[in-house]
Amino acid sequence: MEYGNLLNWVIFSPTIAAAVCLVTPRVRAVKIVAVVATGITFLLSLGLFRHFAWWAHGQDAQATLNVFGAGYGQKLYEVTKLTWITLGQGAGASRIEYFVGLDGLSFPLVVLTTFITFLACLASWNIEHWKISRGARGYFCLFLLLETGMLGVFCALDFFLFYIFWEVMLLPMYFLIGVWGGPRKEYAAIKFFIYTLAGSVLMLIVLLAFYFYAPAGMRTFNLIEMATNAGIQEAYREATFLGWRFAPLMFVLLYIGFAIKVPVFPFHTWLPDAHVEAPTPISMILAGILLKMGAYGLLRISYPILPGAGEWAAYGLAILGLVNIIYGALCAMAQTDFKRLVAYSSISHMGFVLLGIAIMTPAGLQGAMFQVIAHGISSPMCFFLVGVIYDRAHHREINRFGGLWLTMPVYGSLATLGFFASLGLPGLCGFIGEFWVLIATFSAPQWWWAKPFAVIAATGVILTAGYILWMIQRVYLGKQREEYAGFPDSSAREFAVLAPMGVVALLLGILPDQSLFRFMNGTLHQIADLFASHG
Amino acid sequence: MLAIGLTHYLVLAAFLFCCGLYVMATKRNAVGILIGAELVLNAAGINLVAFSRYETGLADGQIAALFIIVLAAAEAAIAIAIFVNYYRLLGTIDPDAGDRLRG
Amino acid sequence: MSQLEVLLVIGVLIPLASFVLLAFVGARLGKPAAGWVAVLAIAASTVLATMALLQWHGMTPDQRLAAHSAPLVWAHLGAVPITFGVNLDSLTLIMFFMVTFVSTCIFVFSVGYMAGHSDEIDGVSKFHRFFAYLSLFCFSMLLLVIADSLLLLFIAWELVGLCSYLLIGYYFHKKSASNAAIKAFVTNRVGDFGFIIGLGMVFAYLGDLSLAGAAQAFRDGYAQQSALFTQHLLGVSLATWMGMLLFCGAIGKSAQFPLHVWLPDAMEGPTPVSALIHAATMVAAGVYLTARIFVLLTPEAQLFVAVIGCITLSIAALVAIVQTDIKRVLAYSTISQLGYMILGMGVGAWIAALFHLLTHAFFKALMFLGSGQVIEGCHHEQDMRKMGGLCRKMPVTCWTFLVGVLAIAGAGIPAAHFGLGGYFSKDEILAVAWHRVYGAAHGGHVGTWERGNVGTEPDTRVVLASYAQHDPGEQVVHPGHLNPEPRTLNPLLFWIPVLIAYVTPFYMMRCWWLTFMGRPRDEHVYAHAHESKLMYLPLVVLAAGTLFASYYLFRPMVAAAAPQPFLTWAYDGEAAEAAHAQGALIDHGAHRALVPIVGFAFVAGFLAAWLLYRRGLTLAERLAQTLRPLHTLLVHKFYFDELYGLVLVGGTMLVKAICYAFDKYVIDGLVNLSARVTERVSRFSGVVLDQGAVDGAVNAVGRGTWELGGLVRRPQVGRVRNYILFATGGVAVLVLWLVLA
Amino acid sequence: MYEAIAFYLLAAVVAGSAFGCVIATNIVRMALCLLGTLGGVALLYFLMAANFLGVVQLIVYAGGTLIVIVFGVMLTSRAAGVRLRPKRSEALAGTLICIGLLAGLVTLLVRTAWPAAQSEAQAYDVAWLGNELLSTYLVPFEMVSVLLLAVMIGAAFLAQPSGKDKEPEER
Repeated sequence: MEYGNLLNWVIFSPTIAAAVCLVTPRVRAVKIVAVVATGITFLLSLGLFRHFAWWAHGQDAQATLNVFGAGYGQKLYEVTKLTWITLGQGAGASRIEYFVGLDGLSFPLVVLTTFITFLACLASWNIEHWKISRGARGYFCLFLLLETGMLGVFCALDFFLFYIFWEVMLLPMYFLIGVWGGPRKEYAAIKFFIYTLAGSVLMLIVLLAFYFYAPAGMRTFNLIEMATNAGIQEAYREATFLGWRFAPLMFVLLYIGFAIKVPVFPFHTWLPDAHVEAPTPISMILAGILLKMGAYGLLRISYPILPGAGEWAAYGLAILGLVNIIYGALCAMAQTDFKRLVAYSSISHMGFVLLGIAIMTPAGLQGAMFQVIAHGISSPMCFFLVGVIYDRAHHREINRFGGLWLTMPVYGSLATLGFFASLGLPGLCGFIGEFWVLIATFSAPQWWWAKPFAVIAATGVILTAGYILWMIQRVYLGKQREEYAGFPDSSAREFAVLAPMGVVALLLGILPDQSLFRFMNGTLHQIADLFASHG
Repeated sequence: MLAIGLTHYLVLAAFLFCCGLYVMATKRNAVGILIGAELVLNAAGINLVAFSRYETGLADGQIAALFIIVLAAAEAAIAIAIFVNYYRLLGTIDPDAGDRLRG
Repeated sequence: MSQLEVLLVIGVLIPLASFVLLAFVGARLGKPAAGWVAVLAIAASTVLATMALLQWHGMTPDQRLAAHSAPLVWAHLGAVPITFGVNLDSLTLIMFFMVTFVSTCIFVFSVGYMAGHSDEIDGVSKFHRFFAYLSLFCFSMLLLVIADSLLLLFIAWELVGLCSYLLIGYYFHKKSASNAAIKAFVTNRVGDFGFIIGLGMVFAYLGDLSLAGAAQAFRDGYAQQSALFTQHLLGVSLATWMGMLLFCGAIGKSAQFPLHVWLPDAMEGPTPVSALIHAATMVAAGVYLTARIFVLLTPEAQLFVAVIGCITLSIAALVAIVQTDIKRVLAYSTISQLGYMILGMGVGAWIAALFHLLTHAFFKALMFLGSGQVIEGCHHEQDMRKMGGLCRKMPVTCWTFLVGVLAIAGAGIPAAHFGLGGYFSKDEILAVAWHRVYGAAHGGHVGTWERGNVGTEPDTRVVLASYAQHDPGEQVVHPGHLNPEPRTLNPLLFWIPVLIAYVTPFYMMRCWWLTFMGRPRDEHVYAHAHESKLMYLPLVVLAAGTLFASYYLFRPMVAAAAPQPFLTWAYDGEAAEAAHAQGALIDHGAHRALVPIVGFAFVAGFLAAWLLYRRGLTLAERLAQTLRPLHTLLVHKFYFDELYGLVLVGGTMLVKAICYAFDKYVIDGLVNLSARVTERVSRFSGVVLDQGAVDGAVNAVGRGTWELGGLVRRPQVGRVRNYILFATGGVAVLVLWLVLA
Repeated sequence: MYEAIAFYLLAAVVAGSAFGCVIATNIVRMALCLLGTLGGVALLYFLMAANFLGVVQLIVYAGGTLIVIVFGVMLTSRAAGVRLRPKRSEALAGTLICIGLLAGLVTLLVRTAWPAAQSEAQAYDVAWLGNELLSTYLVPFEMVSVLLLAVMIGAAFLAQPSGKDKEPEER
């Protein structure tokens, strides 16, 4: 473990900025503070790259070992570990800690979070022109708090702390949707809130169960400890809970908690509503980061701590992933609301993540994590693209658009880039994740069902092409319509938001290893080793 | 009777107290109520100093009295500010006029 | 990287640079300049390709082997490294040369064509975009050609698909164009679906996505009888499945049955695009893919390939007979010729199929450009029924087009060993098929040659042959497809292509005659017809290429790259000698047998077309009347579009509607229902329980309190003074109580 | 002896002016009577050897608080002249209650046997008081100063013109 303070700065500089925003007198100044703060946070998070110096490893096994350590959780960076609450007394005392740190799993997500939040903050710049533009100060304060919450979730290595950050992130989101949202914002916000809260209640149950089912003297909230301590693992494996086997039951509860966030098939209906009603930047964050927390939770908590249950549930989880892929794509095809379409496409894309995780092979984890990041880039881009025309047309009916590529050539080209990235065109980010997951699923040796599932998942490729191209045709191609003829092309600000995401999408697609894989493969292999070693 | 003791002071303070209460209860002028309150506070001050002088011999009574003086000053300042607003709002200084919250 | 590889890689990257340049500053460059930038870029690539070709030509086999360098690791899938490199062999080089050369011709043509064409849509100029897309296409296509890994090939594969999508939809203000673009992309994706699964199988069973590595693993797997060969699904071995699935990609891209429906619609794109992408290069990529994965195809998979090719070539040729749109005739003829190539692959005519690919690229590009010239000259009239007699107005176009028609018809003088490109290449395919059906069964298996001393190629992918690498006296392992036995093929796979070989000259001559000969049928069209100088230059170059380059340049290059076992099925001239030198099987009988069967097919076809159309359309219309049901069937293209529209598109639309309804009413309904129920329960507990029972009691207390409050309220007059008085009274009472106590 | 005389004199002044407050109907007169009471109480403090307290009583109370009250009277002066007599019933009830209370209190006081004084009267000097204030009673002292600050702000806030004339704080 390497101690350091940079991560704390990354997590809490948005909070400081939120406090500054509270006392900043004018709206314009508040906006500047928020943008500068998110920008600084992003730059700070770039400083984390030095630990994963990509030029030093990638090919060389020894270098990889140096960077990622010998086993799961043995090499963490920028760690802060402070006792927060002491439970019990004397030798048997266990502690709730403020324990944050970085490994290959959280690092890409932290950078993604700061990056997307920064761009979303830029995207909020025109808040004066929104229908609900009052209280810009409150908006930015909540926005910055939200960033702290999200970063905290990705960095926390103490389950309790994780839970706290999880809740911290929830409330600002509720208000951001509920106050600055569209016509049905209350419905959407409450739906989001209740769904997520239900999930976190389940997580709370598991949190307590994990604590109390550990053998006395070993009780801890430390996530790394829970995953690697043989005594705790043994106890979790053997325990029963009200006549049920402990591990599968906890796994299911935890899975539902995370599944709501991902979202997985029967728990997904909050997502289209929340997306449609949320303002554009919030949709970006929702799709780009919040959805990733579910996947992150699975990879950080469910699977390392309960690998046996993961195997037990693999079949069902893979089916859920498939349903997500196919069902999400079909639903997306049925949409006439532009934003709803993108929302359902998110469901479809996250299905690949679930499938990749469910098969529990290193390749599958790689694919899933790549898809997480790739979708974290492409879906905010798509949402912002929708937002750009919504700002101009004030509606989102796909069938009422047409010929926008002629009206707005630069925007049209960027839109094509973004949607093709989402479609999974090779050379752009969406392809790698989907391909890795498909190939990994197909070649997973331990599951009899893996091959047919890969075949079914591959049909999603066709459906995705179908609905995205159909949408592009209806919105961007065709004759120019008179009512939209006067639309200005994308402004400098809009370009500044879209172009970085486009560049990253290209970079991820062309150089997946240099831009992402080598920062996380080490940790992902360690997690896969945990699966193997549990026996 | 000639040896002045604690009781003398206390009786005087009691009288002062009762006068203050009466003033507060009957005067139909808000400032009058304030004056009554000052009387009550002075009674308390006398009591404290007397106890300090004749019983404990410590400084606590004097300190408390000192605080009472400070509080009285503060109270007066706030009260007058309130009354000025009250007057501005209702056009009168009669405390009976301010019964809007009456159930 | 070796010098050769560097040349090729730079050749690939130049068009990419041109794309980037045009994408960012193309609009500022303006109308002709943007086009010339693209031309310059592709011309530079052509020069590099020529240099590479010459260098390759002068190299010894050892030098060629040394020119290979280790591929670069791109990423890891699991723990397996995925490597990308340049697949350096003569097929790559000749394909590279063909693509750049044809592209250059077409780019030059496009500058003239697009300048004349209205490229402004609603006042927005898209001239530079056209050339940007074309450059991107060239980059992708060249990448596809040099790819040494199935994954890199797939990536380039998708990118050419993207360019095809963008260029078909170039006139996207037209609904039909954007529909065609989507159809092309989605249909290709259906093929890619199979391709991806095939890739999955390759990775799962062979553990390597590079062409050489996969082939090596395939051979090893066969030797050890791995799961790929022993496990069966639906009675077909997994190895066969793998081959068929990989071939699915080719079915999509090369517009083979049943995914051929997109190519005719793709003619919505500008004509140079049709020439470059949908005739010469991209659609041939499917054949190229099949050639590259050939070593992974089992005999059953080869049969599948052959059957698909056979069905395709016949369907397309028949439909081509009744088409009236000049570009659609060419499109169907393209599908048909692609069918020939695929058939060739299927029957083991590896060299012949690729040879046909190269010659076809030249003459089909030539004909498409000619049709573009015609369309441009006739002010966007594409209907041949309104043309006629254009020869006088555009002689160069007319005669160069005729060269193309002769080439595709396979015109040549059999005895003199002279002919145009199609004569050699198509006949060679048929000859191999003939051998597979009727050839003399003799021994002389390929099995006797040894690895390393065979051919001129470095032995990277030539691995299957070494099945037979054992001690001479041992029983030869016979996987079958290594040494395809004569008399093993169904005769239909020979006779149907032969029949279609008669149809091809007919519809091509019909097309040429209706357009250029006879009397002008539409005075208006005829009056305006004209020819553009800039645009006929490429026509002449391509016609020259068709006349001279094919046999002497393409054939040896392709032959040198052939995976060894299949040399046995190569015939004719030098290749035969080369094969002979390698101890391979030669059957001179096949070629001799073919002369009476198809040697004069082109004469018959031309004659029939001339007889039918020499007096215009009247005779043909009368014939159509007589054969009404057949004619209708052909005009509707065997109703494939209607069928797919109904079953696939309609089915998907239905399923999506059901899915969304399920989402909206069932799942969301359940969510809302649970919310409603919770609300109801709370209301029940609130209204009935709480207000009735609990609240009843509470209310009784409350009412009592209220009444009491009413009493107590009296003194509450809201006057401060009175409160003080009451408080004082209270205190007084307390004090008095103390006193009295 | 002198002490007794002084006490009775001062007690008369204090009680008399307090009673003056009770019977006065004019608010200005009440204020004047209050002055008498306050001054008397200050002198009583001197008598009880609480010199500092006496001075403070004079300065703060008689000098400060009373001025504030007089200002209040003047600011509400239009109503000041109006004689607002209490209702007879109230006056009667007040008188009865107060006399009852006074009687009760006096009885209790007199009846109680107060323990003897533990120490002789001594003149507490200011330095000693100051030390106590800033050591033992530091926290209350600080609290009081915060209170004063709050009062100052509060009074200023209350006294400012009402909301509708205010400048809008922010858009």
